[in-house]
Amino acid sequence: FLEDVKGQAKAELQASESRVQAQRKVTQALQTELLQLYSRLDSPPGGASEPCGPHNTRPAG
Amino acid sequence: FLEDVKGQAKAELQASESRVQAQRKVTQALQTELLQLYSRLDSPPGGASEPCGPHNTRPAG
Amino acid sequence: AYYEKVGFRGVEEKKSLEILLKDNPLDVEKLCTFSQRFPLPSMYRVHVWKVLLGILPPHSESQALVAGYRREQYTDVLQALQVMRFLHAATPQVEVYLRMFQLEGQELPRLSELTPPEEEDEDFLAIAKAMEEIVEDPVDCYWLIKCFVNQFNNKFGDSIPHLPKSLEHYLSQEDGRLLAHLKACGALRRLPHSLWFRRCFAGCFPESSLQRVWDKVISGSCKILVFVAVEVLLSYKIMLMAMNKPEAIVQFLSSMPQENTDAIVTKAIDLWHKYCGTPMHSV
Repeated sequence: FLEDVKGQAKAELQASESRVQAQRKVTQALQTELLQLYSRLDSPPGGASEPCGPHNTRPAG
Repeated sequence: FLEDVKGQAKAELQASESRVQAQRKVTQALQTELLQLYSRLDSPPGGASEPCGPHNTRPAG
Repeated sequence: AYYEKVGFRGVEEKKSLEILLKDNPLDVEKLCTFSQRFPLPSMYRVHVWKVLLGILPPHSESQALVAGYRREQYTDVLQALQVMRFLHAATPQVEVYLRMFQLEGQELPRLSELTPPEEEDEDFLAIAKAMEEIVEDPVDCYWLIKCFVNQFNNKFGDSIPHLPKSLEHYLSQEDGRLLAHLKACGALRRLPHSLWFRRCFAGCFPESSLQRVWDKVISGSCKILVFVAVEVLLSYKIMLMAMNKPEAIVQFLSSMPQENTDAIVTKAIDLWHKYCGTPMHSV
């Protein structure tokens, strides 16, 4: 019976772990997208110059 | 003794679930920021006046 | 002889705490009682605080696993804030903790509306700053700040507004003349209640004294804050009696001298035990 309880606890913990992993994939995808958007926003629409200055020199992360 | 094992499992599960909750909050925050950025990208660049956008109004620290 | 006695007592206390810490699972209630009665030896303080605040579980076999979870959670939140450009290399560490706390509490402003920390954040920042002085590891530090603040608000949020009244009550027991003076010159209502009761004296006392007060707060008493405030007033009675302008009194109390805060805390703990009794749970 004790083994039963332990087994159940282990299964629950594993389920929780896989929720964490799933969520992490979501946040990673969102972060990638955010980084891409920032790089689009940081490069000025017209030319190569960087009118907006130092905010886009910073690596995110 | 059984209660003890259950208590231990519960503590582990709670700590694991706390990660899931934190990840969810991260997802929400990322989505909010992404939406903001998309709305900035959608508004035409030559437009309203703020070429450098709101991101550089913020002091770094 | 006094110091010998205290030193001896200290050794005995340390031993009995070590026995408690060998329990598996830890008896959190006994650890609470110990912290209520005795000062925690500094080498065990962070560990005991983490157990009392639920950051570490009582079972030793689970502690490494849970500590790993805590670290992961910290990293996840921190990293997201960096990617979102809420944090920069120059962001002060306490502000990092504030943004992490806000994100986890769903109170993070939008980046475009982000302003430097505001007055309502000052209590958090003061507590964070003090915790940073006490705890070296940033992961431990963040978790301790977060759980300290959350526990304090959840457990004592309803009591905090009553503490000024309680202060008045105990001051009347201890020194009616001083109380009458503070009342007469209009300073009583303007005492730095927020500094004392919302920040738990963070920024007011040096960390060495502060952590002895926080031992009591973390193990379950917010009333200790009242007795510390009483002892602050009693300690500076002569000076306070000579001041008649409430502004001067508030000013003085808000930036108190840092010299004898240890003695103030010791007396405050004695006074607290005198009025509220010593917790008798055997340890």
